Amino acid sequence: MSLEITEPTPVIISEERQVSDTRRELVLNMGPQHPSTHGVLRVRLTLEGETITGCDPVIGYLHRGVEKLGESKRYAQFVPWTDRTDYVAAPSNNLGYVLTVEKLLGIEAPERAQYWRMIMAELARLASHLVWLGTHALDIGALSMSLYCFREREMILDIFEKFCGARLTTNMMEIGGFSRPIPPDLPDMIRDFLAVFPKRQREYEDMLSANPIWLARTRGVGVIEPDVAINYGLTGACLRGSGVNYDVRKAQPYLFYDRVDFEVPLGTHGDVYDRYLVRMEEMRQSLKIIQQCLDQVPTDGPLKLAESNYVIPPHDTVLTTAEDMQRHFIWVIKGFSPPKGEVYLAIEHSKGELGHYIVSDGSPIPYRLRIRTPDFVNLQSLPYMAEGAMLADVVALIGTIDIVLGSVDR
Amino acid sequence: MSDERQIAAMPRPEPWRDTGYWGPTDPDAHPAVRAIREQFPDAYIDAYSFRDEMTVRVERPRYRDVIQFLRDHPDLQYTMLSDETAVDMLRLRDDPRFDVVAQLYSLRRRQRLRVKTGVNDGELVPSLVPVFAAAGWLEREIYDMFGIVFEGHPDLRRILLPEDWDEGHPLRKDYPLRGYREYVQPGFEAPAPRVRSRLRRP
Amino acid sequence: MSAEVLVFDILGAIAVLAAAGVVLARNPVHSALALVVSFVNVAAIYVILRAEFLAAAQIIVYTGAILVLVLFVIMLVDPDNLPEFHGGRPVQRLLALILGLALLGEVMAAILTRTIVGQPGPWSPQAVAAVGGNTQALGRVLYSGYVLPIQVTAVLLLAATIGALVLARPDTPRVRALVRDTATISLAHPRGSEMANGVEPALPALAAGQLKLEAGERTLVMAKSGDDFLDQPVWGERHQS
Amino acid sequence: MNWAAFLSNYIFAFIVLNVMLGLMAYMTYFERKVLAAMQDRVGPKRTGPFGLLQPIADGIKLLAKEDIVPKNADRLVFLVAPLLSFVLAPLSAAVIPFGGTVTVFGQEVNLYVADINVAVLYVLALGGMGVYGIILGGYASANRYSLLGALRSAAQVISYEIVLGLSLVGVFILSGTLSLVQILEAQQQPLSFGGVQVPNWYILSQPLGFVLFLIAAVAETNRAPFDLPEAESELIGGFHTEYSGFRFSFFFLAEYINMIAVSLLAATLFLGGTDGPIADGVWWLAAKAALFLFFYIWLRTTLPRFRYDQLMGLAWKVLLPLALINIALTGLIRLWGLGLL
Repeated sequence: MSLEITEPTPVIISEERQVSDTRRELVLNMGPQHPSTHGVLRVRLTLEGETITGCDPVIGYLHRGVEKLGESKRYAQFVPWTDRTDYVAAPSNNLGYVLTVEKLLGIEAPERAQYWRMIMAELARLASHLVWLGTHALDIGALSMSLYCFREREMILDIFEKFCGARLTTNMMEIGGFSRPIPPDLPDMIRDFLAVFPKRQREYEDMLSANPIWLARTRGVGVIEPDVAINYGLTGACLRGSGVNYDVRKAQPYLFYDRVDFEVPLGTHGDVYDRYLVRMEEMRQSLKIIQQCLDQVPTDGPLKLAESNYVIPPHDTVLTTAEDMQRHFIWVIKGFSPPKGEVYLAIEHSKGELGHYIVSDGSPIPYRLRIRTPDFVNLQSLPYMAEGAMLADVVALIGTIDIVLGSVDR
Repeated sequence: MSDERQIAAMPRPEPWRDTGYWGPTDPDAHPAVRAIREQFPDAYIDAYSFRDEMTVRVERPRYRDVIQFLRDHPDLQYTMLSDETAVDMLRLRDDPRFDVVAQLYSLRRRQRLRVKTGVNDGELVPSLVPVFAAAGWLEREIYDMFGIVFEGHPDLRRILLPEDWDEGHPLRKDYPLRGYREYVQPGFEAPAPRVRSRLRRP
Repeated sequence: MSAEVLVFDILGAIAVLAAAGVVLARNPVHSALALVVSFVNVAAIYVILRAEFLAAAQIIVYTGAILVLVLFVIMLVDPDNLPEFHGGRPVQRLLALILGLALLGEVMAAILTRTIVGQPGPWSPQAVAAVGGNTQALGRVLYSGYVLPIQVTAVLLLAATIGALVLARPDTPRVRALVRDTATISLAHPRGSEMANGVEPALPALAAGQLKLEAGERTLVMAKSGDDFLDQPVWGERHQS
Repeated sequence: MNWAAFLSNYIFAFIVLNVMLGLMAYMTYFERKVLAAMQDRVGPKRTGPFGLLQPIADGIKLLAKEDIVPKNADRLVFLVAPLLSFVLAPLSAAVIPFGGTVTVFGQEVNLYVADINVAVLYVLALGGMGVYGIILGGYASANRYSLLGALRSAAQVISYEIVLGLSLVGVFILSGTLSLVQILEAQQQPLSFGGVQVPNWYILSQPLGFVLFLIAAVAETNRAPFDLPEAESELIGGFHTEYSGFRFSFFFLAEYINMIAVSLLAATLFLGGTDGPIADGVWWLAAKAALFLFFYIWLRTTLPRFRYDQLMGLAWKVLLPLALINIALTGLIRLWGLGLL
């Protein structure tokens, strides 16, 4: 009954190079179909016995040419594409793009909309950190962590679904604010989540933080000194894990992060365990931010800067007033043409600094749209950390950088 | 317009004007611009600001020296290279075809700065890798997407596109959106069939 | 021909054939497998002789440990630089044949003329049963009459292990070349800048409230505003308050 | 030859083997259900009432799967390796005493398959031979990396087998015998400390030995925190990567039988097998073995994996010295007890 396969399909391609007469180097391919590379990442490792001597990440398997597409779509049409880059924290991507366009146009969303944007961005940070924790622990062996984390993430996705109808590709933010009203029972739903989550997070910490095997697998692994981290341009928890205080929400506050009181955790050793502690603390700080936003958000007031010509008029007045109908018609057919100029704005995405650089030539279509994604730059430090590490540590290192291949490859 | 909208908190006039995240908006008052002017008089071309951002344009040969200077100057200290990218200025101007743009960020002074330099097709740009290790992949992506060669880069090869991509560099303005020809995956004869669905325009 | 003798003959035959297989097999791993088969048969013969401890020891020590290590070597070493089994110059082969035949002749002579007959030792089956089985008997003899040989072999094995450890030690642990020297930055951080004057700047003042003790003897430093610790990252053990 | 005794013994052995195979099948189901319960989900529920037919469904699936033999594999060895580890696994249940002697239809039947006076050594020998299934499986797949994975798990099993053996020496010193039946009898006489009736289970007098045995047993069966060679199969491809279909299930099920066998052994050696407060019987043994199986699954859900060097370091630098200390202490106490000190 056993069929012999004619020619062996090379799942693992390896060459053995003779380095010197006594030592022989093994080149090993990990990926691109690999359970613990968080998507289609291929890592070419050169091994000498057990330790890694060279590591070359190969990316581009999920490259969809997002920037080229950006140069053929109008400003408002590009928003759905932003939540396809980092599909784990879509609202943050929307926010990054929309804020940059608003800076280009020189307009600002009304106060109520900005508060709701902050709430949604922080919820996206929580969702992204939960996916990170689940897959990171699963790679190192703690099976049930991913189940617990996704159980909590489910509650956040329900909130997104009630707010904008979609769980993953939310496409919720628009230039100028929100066009749909806020569902009345959404704040209570978020408050229930805020009440439940701290207890659940203590469960994660009981399982991992003091677990000797987890400590053995993460402490002292993948150490990055602060100046090396700065030099590699790392941002987010990878940088703060090494003790450098750079959080865009504190360094260059956008929206109303200056009105909200929260703290930025900094690690002292810059290894996998410190980045784990930093991200866990970030989750707690996000809860604090959401709580304060819910208290401070005005319950009524406009959700959209309706009077600006750059913004699509609200649905209700389009059907009733002739002037709005005409503005709506022009906006949809011709789009709006922003002033000439170039703009770069960075926000604190869950993985680091997400920056958008838009060059506008005055036409309704952006001339150049550059997305600076944090995990593309953070992934550069993998060879630095992997050199001299053990083979089993590569899985932990990929987990600690927290990459999503959609935003690495764009 | 309905009155409910009038009473909306009127947005601050010129909201993005006075954040101070990029330093003073007047080029002459900006410390970095003044330092570059006196340090590199020949390399400095001009500096202009838009919204609250400050951009400095420098000559191509002195690109790396200016950025090294900005990084090591004790009271400028632009210690982090946030992003490095390129813009194909084919339709905006004709002389130098590309613009290589570096977004710098000073951790110490919490301010950003943008340094631009014009590059023609085929000219060499001094690579930033000796100054910032972050530039490694950023420049590989610029080479992959625009074909700009960086001199001094340790291993400049394609990063996002497959190694055997022989159709030039996609982000150039003269590169068609769908590419010159269908991409045939190695090991296959015909390209992947394109699904012609009735709903979409032919 | 009682059942025991019949079984003994079968096991003996398989053991001899397997032993022959060890020599004749082309693939070294197959010869190792043949050796496993012969060891197991010898163990079975011990069981027939009511020497269960020897049988268990034979399997645990020989097949379970020594032969596994032999297999390790055979599998890890590349087949092409394994010593050539069937090579050897003609002179060696002739000499080997002669010596082999001589040995065979002696053994056959001894067996056929029954000149070698073991003298029954003090341990008759009844004495063994009285003590409670051959394991107990072996234990008594081993640790009464033969204590010295045991200590000597123990020391010998210890020396062998230490020798193996020294041989297998990796030559020199490589220190990771820090990338810093090529791209140092001058964030006024002692290890960042070239430490021109060799003096490490003072530690940043840390308000007590800012330290957050975590599990695994680690502390997280909580920065209140964007300006804290900007000239000096919180790094290293110095913050164990 | 007393044919009646032989026949009854044979029937009992047949029953034990089938019970072991049945338990093995439903062990997979038990594991998936408990794993699911611990992870806040439900586990197999579709196949049959409460998912009880899941093991049969898995078996049929594996049977139907294509059985691929790699082209340049060493065919004979490739086919034999899984059989070797699958056959050796249930044999160690032969020495486990499931009870005293029972008269059925007037025929004396002792509830153990065989009472060898070197029973524990026999189990260790089987463990030693089980390694060959792994090594040959890795070698025969002709895939350089499943060979490396196989050699790693072989090295792990050998190191922990030594710790396993030494951790039991304490029990041998106390019970004075290697035969499980006599060890069970020794544990059945309750000790009395000042009127308090304490069962003489060896877990009470050999706590360190018990812990060492447990850790070594988990590592010996390549389970839970010690499953690195298999888990690292994501990188290297553990020894059973090239196997598919029913041949793979031999390896997969051998692991479960090993777990059951070791749990029975642990229950007999340390928790006084069939000895229980109210009525002695095989149900006590089953309960204690189930306790150990639950412990296996509990480990698997909570603990992350060791790294390979930590795993080997633990065996040689921590567990082995502890085992030797345990032997020395037990020996001294024994001598002091006999007054020979």
